[in-house]
Amino acid sequence: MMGIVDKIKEIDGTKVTVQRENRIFVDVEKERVIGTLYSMKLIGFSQLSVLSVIDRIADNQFEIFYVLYNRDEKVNATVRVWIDRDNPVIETAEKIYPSAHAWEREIAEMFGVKVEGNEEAGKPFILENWNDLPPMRKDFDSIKYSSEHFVFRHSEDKNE
Amino acid sequence: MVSTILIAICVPLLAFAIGLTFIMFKLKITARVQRRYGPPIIQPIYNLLKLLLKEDNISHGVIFSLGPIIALAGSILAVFFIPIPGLNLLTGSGDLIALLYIMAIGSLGMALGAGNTANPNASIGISRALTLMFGYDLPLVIIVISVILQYHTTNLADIVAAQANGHWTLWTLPLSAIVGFVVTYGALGEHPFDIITAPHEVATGPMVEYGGKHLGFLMINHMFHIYIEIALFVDLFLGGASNLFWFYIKMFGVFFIMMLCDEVFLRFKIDDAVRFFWKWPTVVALISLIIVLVK
Amino acid sequence: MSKSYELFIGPNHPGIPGNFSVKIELEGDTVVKAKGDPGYLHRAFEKAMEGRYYIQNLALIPRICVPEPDINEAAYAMAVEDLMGIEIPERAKYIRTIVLELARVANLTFWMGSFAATLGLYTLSQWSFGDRDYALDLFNEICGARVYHMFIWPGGVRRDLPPGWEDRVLDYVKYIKERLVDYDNIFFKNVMFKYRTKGMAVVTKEQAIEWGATGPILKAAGVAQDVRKDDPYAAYGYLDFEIPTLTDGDSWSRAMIRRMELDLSLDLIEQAVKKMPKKGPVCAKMPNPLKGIVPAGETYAKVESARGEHGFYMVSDNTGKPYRVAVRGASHTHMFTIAEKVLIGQRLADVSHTLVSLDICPPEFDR
Amino acid sequence: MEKMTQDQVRTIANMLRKRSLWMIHYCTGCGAMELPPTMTSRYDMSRLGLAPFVTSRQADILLITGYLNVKTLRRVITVYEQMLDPKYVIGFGSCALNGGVYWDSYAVIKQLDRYIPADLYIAGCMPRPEAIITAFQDLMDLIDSGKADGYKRYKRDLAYYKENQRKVLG
Repeated sequence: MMGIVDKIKEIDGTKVTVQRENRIFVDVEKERVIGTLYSMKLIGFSQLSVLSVIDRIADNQFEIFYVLYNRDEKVNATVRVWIDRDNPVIETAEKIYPSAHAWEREIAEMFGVKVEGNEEAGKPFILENWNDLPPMRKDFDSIKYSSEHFVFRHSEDKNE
Repeated sequence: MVSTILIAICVPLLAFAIGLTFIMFKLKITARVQRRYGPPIIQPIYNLLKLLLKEDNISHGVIFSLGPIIALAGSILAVFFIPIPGLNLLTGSGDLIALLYIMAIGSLGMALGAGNTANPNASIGISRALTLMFGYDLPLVIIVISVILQYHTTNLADIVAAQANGHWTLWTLPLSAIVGFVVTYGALGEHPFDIITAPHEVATGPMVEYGGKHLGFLMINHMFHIYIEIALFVDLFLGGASNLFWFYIKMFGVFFIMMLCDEVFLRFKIDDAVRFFWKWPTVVALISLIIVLVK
Repeated sequence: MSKSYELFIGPNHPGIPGNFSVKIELEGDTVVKAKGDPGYLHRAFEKAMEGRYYIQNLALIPRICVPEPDINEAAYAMAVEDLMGIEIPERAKYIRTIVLELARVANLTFWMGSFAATLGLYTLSQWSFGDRDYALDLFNEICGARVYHMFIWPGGVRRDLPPGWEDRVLDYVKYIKERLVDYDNIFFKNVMFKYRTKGMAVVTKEQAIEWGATGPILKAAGVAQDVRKDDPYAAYGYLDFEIPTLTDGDSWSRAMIRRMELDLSLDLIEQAVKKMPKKGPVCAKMPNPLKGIVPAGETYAKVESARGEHGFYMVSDNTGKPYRVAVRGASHTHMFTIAEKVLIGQRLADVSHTLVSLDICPPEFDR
Repeated sequence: MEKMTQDQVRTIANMLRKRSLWMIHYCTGCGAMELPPTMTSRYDMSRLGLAPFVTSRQADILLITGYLNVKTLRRVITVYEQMLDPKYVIGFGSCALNGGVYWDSYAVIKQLDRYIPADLYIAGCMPRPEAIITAFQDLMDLIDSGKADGYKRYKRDLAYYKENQRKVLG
């Protein structure tokens, strides 16, 4: 257990927090994220479980996290990177983890994050004909949108 | 003359009725094997009448509408070539070979109609149907030749007569009979040969665009089809019958065995099915043919 | 002129497991390109959860994955417990284990039925859907619902078991074991089943690891990875079991792995019922749910579903509502990374059973 | 005289229709999970003459099983328009009725009958097989008495439905 933490600490520019047994958090700078992921894969974190975004609207930042799993040490590590919310650009990780491809398509659609190097990111994935703010952002108001676009049923409503 | 017209009306009706009862039993047998109660026994009649009473009909052109009718016409024509005890009509010389040709009209009619839709599922279904026909026709032709050589006639009524007193072809040519069973089974399109309609692959294949009255005609055609295939098998190998009751019982026996097989098989792929038909049934049919020639 | 043509498998097609579409490009009868088209079941779960209290979210989470809802409840509860630092009572752990394994049995029997149906054997699907229903009756008894139970919640389980329920679970296990003999005879020992699936849709060990597969796909390729063993939750740490593996990684191995997992689940239920403390609390002391404030933090909780690793990444900001919840469904990777590659080169007749053998569950990735 | 015969034909036709209802195999939402148990050996809805069918051309009933996503709505309308008259729609579960637990979701429509005419609703999340079978029996009664006329309403009020559809689908 401690061995793997030391190995992660050896990677340049990482800040490691051990939350509890088997759960490690690794904070990196935006420029180093691909390099860190690559090094993490080399030390045995071979599976990407989740890749998604947290909208830190108070700090005007996006937090992108990659939950990785090391099969030999049975350890989950989360690589976290903060990027600017006004100009959200991140480099693709699909060369390192092929499964990142679909997750990146999802964050590109749901948060409007630009993924450099992923050809399909930005194309319609889950939504169809969407022309509002990316819906998972905190400043997108779901209730307002649905009351504008759909008609709620009230008790006095009659068919036609 | 009057009796001829009467027979001309009765024979298709009788064939239709027999096919209909088989469909009824099929639903019930399937349900019981699957540990269900099953639909009411006259469910197929409801289904058929409901389809014919549909208010709308969508057509993709004349040929699309004509397809089911051609198929149905071919099937009705084929019915006249099969001797029913007491009601022989078009059983002149050479009918067995003519029958083999006429039996293909059903599939071709369906292919013609479904080919007129732009739906790729329908096209794939047709190509599968014709490929499968290609597969089972080879052993079928070989066993028919061996039966013809055995009895020195192409007349089905004579073949039936020659098998009187229990001298069934099943006993004299057992190998051909086995192949005949497999081929009939394949022609009915039950598992594992339900490749044509395979809902999980091509969404009922040729029937994908058919609804309403057209689908009703195709269902009637299917009932005739069941009758023709099984009646041919009974006439060729089980000695026909002296009266209608025994004819029906023999057909039902064959159908019942087929239904039980239907419940336990998985589906073949189309190339596997053709390979299967061209391998064992063909080899066995050839052996049977050689036995006939040597005798 | 191009030789290939496009065909939609789904959304309205029996060969697709749920409301989902795969666009395939065929050359003759062979697939040259496959592309998943999700979103038909998108309900914006993650957005909706941000706007609801932790206790209200209980009503939402089981609806993320329809065939096996209990894994969502377990993963959600574990994430909240982790953030609040709560240890759940012993008896609750065992009850969770029994419920989760029973849900797995229900899911696997359902899967068997749909898999057999894609291969053309409708008899087994009729049998197994009927037998699965008796498991739903057991759920009905503990929570009053057949499909969405909302029984496992943060702190333990919602209420104690009704008297005699354990015995009825054991009766059900016995019944399923008797029925499995018939299933084996008609399907798993069927020569044609072997013929249709052996060597089809192979995911080798290297590919499975590279593409990030989990669950039966990985086990069928020869890697014994299972959250129940590697990171024990509920009462799995107290039970004695081995993870089944096979080596071929083809469609047949995946089906056989699921068959073995069914045996394993039945065995685990028996063990858990025997070892379960007969008395004791079933829920830890929890704060008032409407004022329940979860301390700020981030955590990742994962459980083993019948399809693979199912996880919840939860971020709280010291309020009554979660700040962000990300759901990891195993099918996400299995569809968009694995199925799209594995389908290439398959015949049209094999597309449907390949998708079901990878156990694609659309609500998991649409959310 | 001629009118009377027409009425009689319609009565007989409705009697036959209600005994043979084919349901399209389209799982639009999670309520579809309770359909396999209803179809198969334990509840066996084929006792009532119901059967699942594959394509829209062959089917009589369209079940909207649960919530309806906007992306799915587009397909559902196509499927509904492809079906041949007479056709019936059952809104299945509380989500089809009023959005259910997804009342605040941006992706789920809230009222099914603004887009396609529903003949019958089943309440509950999700409705149990018993409820589904009861609903089918109710639908049969409606068909028998000629009250299941959703397809006629759709033709009559096409402009209303089309406008609502356009508003959501853009």
